[in-house]
Amino acid sequence: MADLTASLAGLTLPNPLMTASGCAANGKELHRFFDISRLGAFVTKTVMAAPRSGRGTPRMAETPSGMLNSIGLQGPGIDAFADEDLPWLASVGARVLVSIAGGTPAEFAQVATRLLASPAVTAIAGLEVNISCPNVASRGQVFAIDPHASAQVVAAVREAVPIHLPVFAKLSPDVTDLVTVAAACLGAGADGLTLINTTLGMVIDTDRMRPHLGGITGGLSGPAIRPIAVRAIWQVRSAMFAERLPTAPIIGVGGVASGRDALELAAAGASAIQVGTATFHDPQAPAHVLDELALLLDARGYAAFADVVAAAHPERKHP
Amino acid sequence: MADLTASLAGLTLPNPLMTASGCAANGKELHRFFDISRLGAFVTKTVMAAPRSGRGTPRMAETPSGMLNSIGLQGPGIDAFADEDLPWLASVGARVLVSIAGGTPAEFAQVATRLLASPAVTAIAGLEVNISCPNVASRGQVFAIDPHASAQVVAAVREAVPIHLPVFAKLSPDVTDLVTVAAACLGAGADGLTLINTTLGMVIDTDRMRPHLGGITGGLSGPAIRPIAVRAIWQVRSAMFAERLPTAPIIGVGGVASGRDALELAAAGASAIQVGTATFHDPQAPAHVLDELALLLDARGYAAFADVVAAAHPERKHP
Amino acid sequence: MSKVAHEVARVLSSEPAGAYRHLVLAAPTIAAYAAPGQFVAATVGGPTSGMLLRRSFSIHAADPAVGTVEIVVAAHAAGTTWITQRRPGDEVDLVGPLGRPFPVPVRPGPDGRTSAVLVGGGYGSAPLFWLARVLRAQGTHVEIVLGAASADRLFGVDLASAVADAVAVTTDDGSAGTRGWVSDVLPEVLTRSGASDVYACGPMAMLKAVTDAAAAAGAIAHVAVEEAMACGVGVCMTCVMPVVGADGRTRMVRSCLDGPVFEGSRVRWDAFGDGLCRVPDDAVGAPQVGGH
Amino acid sequence: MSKVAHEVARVLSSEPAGAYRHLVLAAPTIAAYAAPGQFVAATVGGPTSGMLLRRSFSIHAADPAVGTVEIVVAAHAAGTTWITQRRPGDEVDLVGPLGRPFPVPVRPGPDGRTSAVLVGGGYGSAPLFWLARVLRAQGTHVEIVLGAASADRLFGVDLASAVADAVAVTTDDGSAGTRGWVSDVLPEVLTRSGASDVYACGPMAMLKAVTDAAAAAGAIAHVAVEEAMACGVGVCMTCVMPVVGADGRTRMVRSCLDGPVFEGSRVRWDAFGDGLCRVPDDAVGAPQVGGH
Ligand SMILES: Cc1cc2nc3c(=O)[nH]c(=O)nc-3n(C[C@H](O)[C@H](O)[C@H](O)COP(=O)(O)OP(=O)(O)OC[C@H]3O[C@@H](n4cnc5c(N)ncnc54)[C@H](O)[C@@H]3O)c2cc1C
Ligand SMILES: Cc1cc2nc3c(=O)[nH]c(=O)nc-3n(C[C@H](O)[C@H](O)[C@H](O)COP(=O)(O)OP(=O)(O)OC[C@H]3O[C@@H](n4cnc5c(N)ncnc54)[C@H](O)[C@@H]3O)c2cc1C
Ligand SMILES: Cc1cc2nc3c(=O)[nH]c(=O)nc-3n(C[C@H](O)[C@H](O)[C@H](O)COP(=O)(O)O)c2cc1C
Ligand SMILES: Cc1cc2nc3c(=O)[nH]c(=O)nc-3n(C[C@H](O)[C@H](O)[C@H](O)COP(=O)(O)O)c2cc1C
Ligand code: FES
Ligand code: FES
Repeated sequence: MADLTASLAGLTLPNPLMTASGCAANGKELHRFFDISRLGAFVTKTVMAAPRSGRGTPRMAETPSGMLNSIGLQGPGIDAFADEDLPWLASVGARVLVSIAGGTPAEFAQVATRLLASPAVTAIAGLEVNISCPNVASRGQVFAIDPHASAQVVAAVREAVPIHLPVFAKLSPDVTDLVTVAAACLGAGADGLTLINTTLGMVIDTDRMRPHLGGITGGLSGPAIRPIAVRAIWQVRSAMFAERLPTAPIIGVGGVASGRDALELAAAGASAIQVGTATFHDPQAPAHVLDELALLLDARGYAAFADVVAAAHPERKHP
Repeated sequence: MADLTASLAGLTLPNPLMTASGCAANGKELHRFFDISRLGAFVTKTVMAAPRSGRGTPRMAETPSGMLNSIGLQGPGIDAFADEDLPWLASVGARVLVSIAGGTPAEFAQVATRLLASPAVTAIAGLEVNISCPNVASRGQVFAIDPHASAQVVAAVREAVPIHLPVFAKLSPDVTDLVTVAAACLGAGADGLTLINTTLGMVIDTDRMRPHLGGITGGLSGPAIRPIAVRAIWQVRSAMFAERLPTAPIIGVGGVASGRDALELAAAGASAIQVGTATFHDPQAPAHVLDELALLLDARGYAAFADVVAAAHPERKHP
Repeated sequence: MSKVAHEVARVLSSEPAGAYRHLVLAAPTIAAYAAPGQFVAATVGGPTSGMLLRRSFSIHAADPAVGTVEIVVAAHAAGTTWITQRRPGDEVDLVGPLGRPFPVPVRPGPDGRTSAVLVGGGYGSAPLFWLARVLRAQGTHVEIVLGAASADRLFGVDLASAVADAVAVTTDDGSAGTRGWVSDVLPEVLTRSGASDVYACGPMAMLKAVTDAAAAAGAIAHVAVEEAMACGVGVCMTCVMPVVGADGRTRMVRSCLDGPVFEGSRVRWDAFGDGLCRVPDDAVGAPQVGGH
Repeated sequence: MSKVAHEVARVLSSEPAGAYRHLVLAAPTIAAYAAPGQFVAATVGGPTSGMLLRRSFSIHAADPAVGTVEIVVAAHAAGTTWITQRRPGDEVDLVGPLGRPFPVPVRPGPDGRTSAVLVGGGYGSAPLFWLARVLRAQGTHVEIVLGAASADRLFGVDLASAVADAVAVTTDDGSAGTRGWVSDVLPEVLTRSGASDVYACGPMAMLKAVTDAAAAAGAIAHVAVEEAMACGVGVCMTCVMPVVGADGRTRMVRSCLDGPVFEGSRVRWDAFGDGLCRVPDDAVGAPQVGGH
């Protein structure tokens, strides 16, 4: 049985499998299907300072091997999250990667600070900073497309939380130069990166001849975008090998639905793997992917998950 | 029976359906399956100055509802194209949109100039400038990610060909700000835009633990990316309505496999529609999409294809 | 949250039923947990499918003794068409039972007996016959009103009389029963039966009309909605709709988890229109002007 | 380019054949046009499939009189597995016949008769029995050599003796015939039969070995390759391989259109290795150092 331990930025997890933010709510719902403490970590729905209703509906459209969503970051706000959701997650023994967002760097810091006051603060394994959310200062453009704005957010969060808590910046693939954004985030103190958030897409309702989603455009996710996720992870990892970026762990996410898919993202350079949209197809998907990955590693004779991380890079094979 | 005429940049085509560059070779092969002169236009495989072998293999991988390719612009070179392929296309009565590329703006112009010396020059309906090809001056980065480099290419081609031949710039979706690239191309004299080329992706061969493609990364295409194409067309068309861009025709391409899909791209703002990867699934796909689109327009009571172009934009509904 | 199972069900039978298809599935765990008003969510298209999301179907009947769950399916687009093409022996991956069941009536009438009217539009009637049996077994007087566009789009007219004390049928085109809508006959049925509770499942416009008719008659409407759902299990937040809570405040709640059955009077019908649902300005966390 | 059709074929039968599945399909137009060595390309996964690309299969037999085309399929991954699961009455969308057929031998031996050896590896033998019948019908002496990893991976041993003058069988594990590879027995067969032409279909390494053995024996090798194909009809340029043309120059040619049958001596075997195929430096339009 291969050693599944995942090490990322000082964090040691029993295995590399995680839920993806916004695809597993805050745990209770999936816990009916499998014990969520089995996962390396549980990633929560992005939380902001105040409660949010999210957008009107339709909020989703199915697309070929994927889906489009525009939820609009619906959530209970950080107070309810810190006082109710996080303690529940702690009660079942989950290691929690808390996803946070804000409309300004200060709101990000405020959310992070408030989180630390939760009675369940010890359940927090780290923070995932969702910079794919609208930046109030730039007429609603998301932070993630601007290296400078992204860095400001990361710096604000890094300052707000103790150094032992790793901070991961979650990047958008919708940029000309991903490595520059990654560099900005790592430079501002991010301990690692999560790649990728959804890519911007749109579906038109051809019966009504109007955008299908209430929010017009939405985020495309699912197996359809897996090649984009693999490419993004590969590019950033290659830049680390080439020393254009400091070496830091990458959490891979995008279209993973099987153990083979998880292995693919790991081989591209991911030290941990999140399962998002596949959970809508199979509520046990994160657990199933974990089991399949373990079997695959054994079948191929790997002693440890760590051995496959970035294994498809020639630099890793012939250092 | 709806009037299918497509008008773009002074060009009038009997219908809006086209092949997509690189997905239909140069006509002979598909002509075994349907009369290619039925299509509004036939778009040829991108041709460069010299013959090119393209890349080693594997050159493709199937992905969920899509595929990845890295052909490497294999082709016979402009001499053979102008003297053999174009005359054949002319002989069957095809209206030809010739896709051209080069490693420098000068090579683009050279290819365009040589084209004009073809005995079949009258079959040329227009030029499609494929700027998603490596720019020799910037260490192999493609022109399409840089507004300035893109504009240089377009200007060089525009200067090389007579004004009655429309020039379309084919853009890549892999940029932070598509509208800026579109603006640069239109500003440099492009008569219209083709949206979108493939998006950069990657597949890892998890048996061999290395990139699946000989070329490492490749272009993702097929229905998986249709929401990205629709979004790109919508964004650029919206910018035209908002007068952030001059109004110009858009040729839509990306994941079209049915009449409904064609209608979707048209409603987003496309004045003509190309069918690419779907042709690998069904060699008659461009003709089938045309027939389905015609039936759909009739079923919904549209008098003309022109009525559905950009019809999902509120500005079009309530001008 | 109630008990839920994930199991691969075998199709035992699939029979045409007017414009629909009636499937009996072997799904013993789901059958054991299910109550009327709950639904199941099925994957569609098989192992190489390009369709990722589950499709939801009301449970028409569940028999814990034999381990079967029944559904009635209208071929709407590709996913439901695939379901209607399953044949005995084929497998369907199911999650269920999902959502909250219909509550039972708790306000007996002057005769000491509870009384209910069940209203179904199209295949929306599917869950009502089982509900009728449960209600009658506990002594409730049950009347059923079925409506559809045309006779072939009615489901269960034959089943209704066996499980209800009275049955009324309407069709838009008059091809069966009274020509018109269920809302045309409902007020009279409510007055006559003196029902305290109305149960309805069908299109949104019908549910609103039923809610209005119930209010006019002093009855409580329990409506089972059908919002587009990506996951069915409460994790995606796509199926939300504005509902007034016990504290009087409107929230965008998940219809797969807090529904599909809601008290009609709590649904913010004013937010729905033209195939869209807006977030009411007074909803908790609603976007502020100039805000998100 | 020869005649080609696009038709929806009905499965007439599907029978196990060792590790493979043998399908008989009603495809009258394809059957009418086909010749040995050509192939068909099938869509996989049905109307809602997430797999877009066609899968290619050598034509095992085609009978224009009854309108059937036969294929032999190994379940490799999802697409081929789907094909092996088709049952009589199911439909398969086919394009074919594709590619160039095997050429006939043109150099008679001292006895005035042409002589050929047909070599099949695994399911690669599928197209050879039809070829054998055609060659024998025109007077060619035919011997067949079949090889595979193990007995269950041999195809057509029973068919071979009916259509060939002699048959040799090898398996890697010795579970049938001689233990070893076809290339171990081939030199002897070639010498004995004095064949002018060798026809081979199977894995790349085998095709190279056959080419070498043929050269050593002064025979011409005709090899049918299996490169990964996206379209099968010549429009995608994914199936290319380096082949030396009549002018002595190497080009990356489409194996779906110019192949799948090539003269073994023209294939640039040196470019293949480790699952990859490089572009030889001397190929027409090959990347220059510092160039593209
Ligand atoms: C609680 C509930 C109970 C239902 N009960 C039944 C029933 O008993 N019988 C029946 O025939 N149908 C029922 N439906 C509707 C059924 O789920 C949809 O018709 C079906 O999802 C459409 O799938 P499709 O592939 O045919 O359509 P598509 O339009 O291709 O579906 C695309 C996507 O939209 C979603 N979607 C589209 N329409 C609906 C809808 N009306 N409701 C939910 N999701 C939708 C699908 O789940 C899918 O993700 C029910 C829906 C819900 C929510
Ligand atoms: C000319 C020709 C004749 C063939 N004849 C037969 C035959 O008679 N019987 C048989 O069982 N198989 C045959 N094959 C191989 C068969 O086409 C592949 O096994 C099949 O395409 C794999 O599909 P999959 O979905 O199982 O695998 P996947 O690996 O999922 O396929 C993914 C993609 O790669 C392509 N691909 C993968 N392997 C191959 C391959 N070896 N050849 C071509 N494309 C491939 C597929 O077409 C598909 O696009 C032939 C291939 C060619 C080119
Ligand atoms: C319905 C839905 C809601 C999401 N919500 C969030 C979110 O709140 N925060 C976030 O960082 N990512 C969110 N995502 C993005 C996912 O976490 C993930 O990055 C993306 O979906 C790609 O992974 P997948 O293909 O496995 O789904 C959401 C995705 C979906 C489909
Ligand atoms: C195999 C293949 C080869 C291609 N070659 C070219 C090319 O030479 N020039 C070009 O502009 N686009 C090329 N494309 C991109 C297509 O023209 C099209 O823009 C893209 O595939 C999206 O459309 P689709 O989803 O309909 O295929 C190629 C695409 C594929 C799949
Ligand atoms: S359908 Fe996913 S939360 Fe309701
Ligand atoms: S498979 Fe497409 S060109 Fe050969």
